[in-house]
Amino acid sequence: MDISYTILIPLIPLAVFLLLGIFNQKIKPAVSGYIGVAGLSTSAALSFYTAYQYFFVHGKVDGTYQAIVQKVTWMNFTDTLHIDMGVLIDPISIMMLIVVSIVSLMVHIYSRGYMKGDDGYTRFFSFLSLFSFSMFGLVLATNLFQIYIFWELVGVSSFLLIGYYYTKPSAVSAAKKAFIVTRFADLGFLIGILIIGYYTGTFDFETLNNPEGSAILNWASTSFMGLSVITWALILMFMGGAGKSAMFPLHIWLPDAMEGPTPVSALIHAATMVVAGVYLVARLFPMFYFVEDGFALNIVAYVGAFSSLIAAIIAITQTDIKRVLAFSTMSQIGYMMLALGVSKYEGHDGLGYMASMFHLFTHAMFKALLFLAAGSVIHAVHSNYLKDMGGLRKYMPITNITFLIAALAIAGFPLTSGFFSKDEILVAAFENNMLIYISSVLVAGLTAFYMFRLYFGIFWGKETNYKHAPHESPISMTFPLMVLAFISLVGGFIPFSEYVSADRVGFEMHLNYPLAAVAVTVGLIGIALAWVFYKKENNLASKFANAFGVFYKWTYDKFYIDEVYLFVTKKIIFNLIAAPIAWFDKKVVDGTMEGIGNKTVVISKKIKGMQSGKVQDYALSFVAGVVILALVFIYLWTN
Amino acid sequence: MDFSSFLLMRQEIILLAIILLLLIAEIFIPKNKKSSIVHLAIFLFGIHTVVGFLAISECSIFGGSFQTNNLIHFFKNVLNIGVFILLLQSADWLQEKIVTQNKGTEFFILLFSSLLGMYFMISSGDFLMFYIGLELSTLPVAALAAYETSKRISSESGIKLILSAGLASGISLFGVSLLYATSGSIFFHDIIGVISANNLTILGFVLFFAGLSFKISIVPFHFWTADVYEGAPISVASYLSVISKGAAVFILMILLFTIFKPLMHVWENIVYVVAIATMFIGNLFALRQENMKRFLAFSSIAQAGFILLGIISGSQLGTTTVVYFVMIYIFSNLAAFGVVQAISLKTGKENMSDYEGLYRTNPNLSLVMLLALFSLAGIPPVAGFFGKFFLFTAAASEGYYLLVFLAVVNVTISLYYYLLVVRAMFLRKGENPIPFFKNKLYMRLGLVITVVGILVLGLYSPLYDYIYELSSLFN
Amino acid sequence: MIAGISIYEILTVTSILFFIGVYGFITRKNLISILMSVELILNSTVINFVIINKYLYPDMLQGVFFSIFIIAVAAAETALAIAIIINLYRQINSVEVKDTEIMKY
Amino acid sequence: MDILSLFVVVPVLTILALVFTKGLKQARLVSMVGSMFQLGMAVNLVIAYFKERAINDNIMVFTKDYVWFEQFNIHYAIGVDGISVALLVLTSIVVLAGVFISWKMPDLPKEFFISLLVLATGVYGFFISIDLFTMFVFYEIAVIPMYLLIGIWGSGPKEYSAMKLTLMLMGASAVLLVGVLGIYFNSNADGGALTFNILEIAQVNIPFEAQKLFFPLTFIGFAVLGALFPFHTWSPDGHASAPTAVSMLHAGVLMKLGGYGVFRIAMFLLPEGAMHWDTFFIILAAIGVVYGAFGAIRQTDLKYINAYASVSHLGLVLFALLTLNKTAWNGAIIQSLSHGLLTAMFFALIGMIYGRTNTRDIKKLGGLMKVLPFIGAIYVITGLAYLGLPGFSGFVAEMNIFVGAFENPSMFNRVLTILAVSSIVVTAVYILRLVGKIMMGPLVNDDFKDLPKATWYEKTGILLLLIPIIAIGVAPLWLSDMIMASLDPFIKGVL
Repeated sequence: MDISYTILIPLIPLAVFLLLGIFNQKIKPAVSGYIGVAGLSTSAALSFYTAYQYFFVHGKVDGTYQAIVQKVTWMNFTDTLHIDMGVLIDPISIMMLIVVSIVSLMVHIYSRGYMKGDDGYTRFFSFLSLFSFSMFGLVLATNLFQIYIFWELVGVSSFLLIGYYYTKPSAVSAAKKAFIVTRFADLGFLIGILIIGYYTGTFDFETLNNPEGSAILNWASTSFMGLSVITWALILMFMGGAGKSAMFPLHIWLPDAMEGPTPVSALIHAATMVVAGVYLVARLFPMFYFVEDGFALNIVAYVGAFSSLIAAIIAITQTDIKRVLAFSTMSQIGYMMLALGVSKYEGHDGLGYMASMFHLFTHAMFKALLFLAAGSVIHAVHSNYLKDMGGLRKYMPITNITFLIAALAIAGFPLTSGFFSKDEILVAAFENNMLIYISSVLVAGLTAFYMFRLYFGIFWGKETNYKHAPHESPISMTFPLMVLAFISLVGGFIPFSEYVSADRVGFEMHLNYPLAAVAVTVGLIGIALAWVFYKKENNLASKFANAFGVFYKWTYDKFYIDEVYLFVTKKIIFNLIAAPIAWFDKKVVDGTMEGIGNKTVVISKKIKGMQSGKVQDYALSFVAGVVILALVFIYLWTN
Repeated sequence: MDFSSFLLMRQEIILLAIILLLLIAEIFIPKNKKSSIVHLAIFLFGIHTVVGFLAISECSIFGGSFQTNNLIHFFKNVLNIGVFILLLQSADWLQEKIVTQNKGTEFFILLFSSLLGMYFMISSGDFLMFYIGLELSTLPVAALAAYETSKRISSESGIKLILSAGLASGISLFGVSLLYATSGSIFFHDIIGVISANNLTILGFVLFFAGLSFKISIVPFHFWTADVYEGAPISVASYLSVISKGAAVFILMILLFTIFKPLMHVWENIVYVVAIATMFIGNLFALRQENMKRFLAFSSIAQAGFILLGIISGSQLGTTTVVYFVMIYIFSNLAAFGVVQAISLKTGKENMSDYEGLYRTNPNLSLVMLLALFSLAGIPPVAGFFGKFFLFTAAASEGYYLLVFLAVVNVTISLYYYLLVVRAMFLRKGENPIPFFKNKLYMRLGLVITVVGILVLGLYSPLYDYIYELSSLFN
Repeated sequence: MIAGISIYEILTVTSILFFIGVYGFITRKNLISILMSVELILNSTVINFVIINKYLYPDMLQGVFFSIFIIAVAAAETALAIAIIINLYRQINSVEVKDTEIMKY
Repeated sequence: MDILSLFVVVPVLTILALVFTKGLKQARLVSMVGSMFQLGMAVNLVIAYFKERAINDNIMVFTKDYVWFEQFNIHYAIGVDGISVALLVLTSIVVLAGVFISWKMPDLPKEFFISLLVLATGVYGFFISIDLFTMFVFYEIAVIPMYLLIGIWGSGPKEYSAMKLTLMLMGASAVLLVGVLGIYFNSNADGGALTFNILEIAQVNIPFEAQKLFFPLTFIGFAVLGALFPFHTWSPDGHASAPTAVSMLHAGVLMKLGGYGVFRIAMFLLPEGAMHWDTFFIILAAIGVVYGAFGAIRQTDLKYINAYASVSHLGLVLFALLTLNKTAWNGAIIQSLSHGLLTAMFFALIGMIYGRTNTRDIKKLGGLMKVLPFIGAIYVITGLAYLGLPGFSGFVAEMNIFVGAFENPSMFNRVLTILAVSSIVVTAVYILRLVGKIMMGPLVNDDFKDLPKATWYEKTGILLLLIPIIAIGVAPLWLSDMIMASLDPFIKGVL
């Protein structure tokens, strides 16, 4: 099938970005909004068309979905190693295309309302387009280097968007933090790529992932510190993924990233960019699975599980609603990671893989929805903090309903999309790793609890006295909410496993009722608790908080991980490395150079006495010179 | 021998004639017309310079006491050009300061006699002729150094020069006597055959070498240089620094390459040592000089050190590079001295600090100075660079890499103090800079010639090739 | 050729003379006496030439001629030096060498 | 007049024309025309080069050879390969940009432009000559004007910096001279005549002892100009004191002579010496990379930050050269180009900011983005390009270097490579600190409220530099192929 047109999917946003970026000053805000939406909807349309073509027309050849690749050489390293630019069409890339285009489109539409009247409106849309371009490129990447290139680009667009309110110091520092932390993670990614490139001689996904390919078969041929070098490479690359996907301990940038405008949080830090890590692991899943019997994959699983747990715990205590959502995102991504981690390859054993992708899809929808709804709330009350909210349900009905739907979905309420995806994950975990299963069930409960704490806190509870009564947001903002709400409701009924699976063959998926029951009950318990605590205004919550005492404090301060980083960077890097180097440079290195010069001058001052002005001294040295020369050369150089 | 062989001494005879002519003119020109002496002298010497370029046949007359060949002849011409430029540059000074005291003619006579001495020195065929030439070239300069009889430092420099010179010539003569004792002859061509490296010969050689090094101001025989330069009139200082030094270098080289060739394994080590000492001492002293004349004095000592790098190679390459460098050095140093002279004549200022902001008032003078300094420092594309580079090449060709390394270290040091002058002229504004003034024709002509020389000599390679052919005589 | 005196004695004498001259040059306070020291050096050289000529190479008179020239030149040199010293004396009323040290370093 | 000698002749003619100009207006006009002509020639040269290369596979093309000093067998010999062509283009671009940036030169404009063009002449000559002597001559011609340029038109402790820079660089070139002579006198090892011609010497097997002795001299002689640790200290002071255009030319072009010389002379002519000293110097280079980056973190003067950044980035060039790997070499050359453009850009921007705010202290700056949107935006872009963002030249260069360096099988080099790679994080740290501090955040000083916007000539200068940066970053293939093709003879020499 000819897929050359898919190249337009990223290129259109790029064009929009250049247009808006270069003529930033010239274009009127309203116009630029429309341009952005128009561009993105074209891309979206193309994505859907591609999806249709792929899944229903051409994609499946004798039972398996083929990967369709078109690429051109971009740069040559050596005869074998080169960077290609191109598009790779296969189930997960299409799935990501759909996700990105839907959410991005929704966010574009939403932003036209949300950002109205903001100076730099045009700039905002140009950045959004830049991000969309990079994200599409990342999704369609055909090889490691291409994905790395766009990986960096999404990073920088996230930097620009977080720092969108660049006059706010907090925003600036948040942007810097996000970029530097992810950059640090990408260091691992890059080194991983270098290793892979050297040992396998290719960056190409298809070649690398081929289970019969040399890359996978020869993993044992090399070893470094007890592990295959390839495994090290995979671990390093996962480090990159963990950085982007805010896995513990590289998650610290995500909460701060909420400094960006809410639509940005919805698009980048909930739905698309943060799942790039998951996508990367999924992309290289065969390698992760086959090399060294999935050693690296286990690491993925445990990191994912731990992150999801710790994030869920922290989320309970946060009071900034966006931060709660941020931690919930982190925890959900942990879910996806662990699902990948516990997955196997063939057929139904690849359940985890499928579930992870499925959850990625549904989560993108309802988490984006949550953020956008939160945004509409913040828009109304001009505050991020729970204490400034309450009883909003009568003021903003649509937001209320949609938020509820999303909350139910994420809590895994039966028949919502979240229910299905999460159920699959739990099944996969149950079948492969008990420990992880238990923690994930626990997380499910916590999720339900903090999510409904949020819901009740915002829309029920005692209403604070608002300066000017909050009102429902304009249609441009509520429309995306409704669309996403709809998907969050029904998305679960997509026969996902037909399309997406580790070995690309597809299989029949069916609910595992006992496990589902467990999950649901836990979820309901969580919701019930939240109801008890936060439905009506009461001091149970604070009582409990005090009961937990120091542990609560820790949780509230996110276990001081930020402080640790701060210590390392400020104290260690700055004061113990950079400062000494600066000193060393000034005093020692430069000092030596100076010293040579100064010494010369000093010497010349010292010896000036030789030129005493006494003609007789001159004569003396004259004679002395003669005598010395004579003696030396008579006794040294003759016989 | 027939008297036609006297014609082979054409240059000497013409110069002598000029001297006599000036004497006569001195008698006949009335007091109020004395200034015309200057024009006359410059004119005559100009002619002499031009005539000097007429070809001359190789010869050795008076039983070999006097010999000449194309290289020597060429070098005499180089000296002529140098002296001519010198005259041009000092013309104004003579007009204003000297002629008014009615001492103009003597100046020329002394100067030319000294030049005559150098002619004889460089084309001498035996030690006697050499000695006479040496003294003839030294004594008048001592008189010239003390020429500004009203200035105390002038007399002081005169006495320092004459005493040191006396000592030096005495010592070198003692050396010559020893050489005579060992070889049984004062004729070079006799000595070449019999000389060998025994102790007495080496002693004699060292004493002789010291005497000649004194004129080139090689460490440790250099101390008179700075004081004499400072005290003497500028034209005399520049004469000492370029002409007499150049001549001495030339004859030293010839003697080393011809009669002392058998002692090469001795003198190359001597030269090695004194070269290093000379470069370092010269540079280190030049670092902190304030007075431009003293400054140039020490810089010229350092330059002598570099010249020794060419001599040490002891090959045709060495000869060529040395002659080539001396020629370039004459032009560069004369340019520098010319600027100093012009300024001190107009303002009486001779200190580096007085030069601050010179570029903004007198751009042309500063540019000449800049070129001269760059040429002395050896910065391309001006001639000095090529001169130095080839000297180093000569030394390296015999494998003296360490020596070359020390030399380039010294080049860097010297660059520092040359840049100090540049800094004063270009970088600094200066609270009371030297006001703008216009030079008279002679001075301008003198400076222009030097500038042309600095710019052309390096880039124009055939000249080098020409010298190379000439110097084949000594190998 | 002096009977009973070999060249070595005479050369010793000249050498001593030479070094006396050098020593005098370095130590005397008075410019004139310094000048005399120079003369000593030259004279030692003159004797050298004559002796060497006479004892070693009597067939040619190079040494003798040389010595004559040296004497002549020395005279000229002395005259010049004296002239300069006198001129100096006019200015500073002194012929002490210590008064000729204003230019240094 | 052949296509290459024009590169020397045209600047010289421009200088001569400048001598007769009066005042700023004429001077800048003449020099602008002159440098535009040079840029035209450079572009023309690229086209001609591709044409020529298609039919001519010598190491050097457009070679011309005129005897100069025949006794020494010194020739005025010129010729180019892909590398020198690329660097010539870079030079012409930066020079023109520099002329635009110094459009308003208040003091002694004529002299300024003359010195600038003298410098340019030296650089052009250096890149086209294939004769050691000629090369050396041009090298010094390029260095010496820095003294006047910094000393007269500089700022801060200019006399000190100028003297320091000149002495260190000329000292280095003095050391280099010994190396050159050493090479020259060993160029007859195979019984041929002594020669300065690089291509001929490359054919000679210089005895190992000589290589061992003269490689360090030659290498250091050039590498000091390439800011090799620990000989880099002239660069921060020099850059800080230099006027904008001079910093641009110096960091952008002159420092490239170092890397180029190391490559063309030291490693090409003394390969065994290179092998022998490789480990020692590669450690220095790697230290320089990290050290420069960390050094930049603590600085507060914009120009100092850039100077140290240059130490780091050019350290990467030397590092890549010393890895003795084709890909890395390719990266090194591209890095030279990219760094040249980027630093020139940075210094231009710093100059504009300084010209408006009269401070380079980042503590005193902040929130300029609001008042200077164009400069701010460009500054951010440059910063991102500098830290190796894909789509800009820096990324291409660094990736080539890293991939190439990693090809080297020795574990030791791998570790060094990873060390060098880690510098990209540190780079990100100081660049973002810079951008965050001076561009973003609230406006710290109310005097900055109405700073003049960027003028047309400033914008022109900026775009001149920005376009190639993006061009290389987006479509590197043509460039890297051009360079790759020229690398083969060197590979044969070393590996």
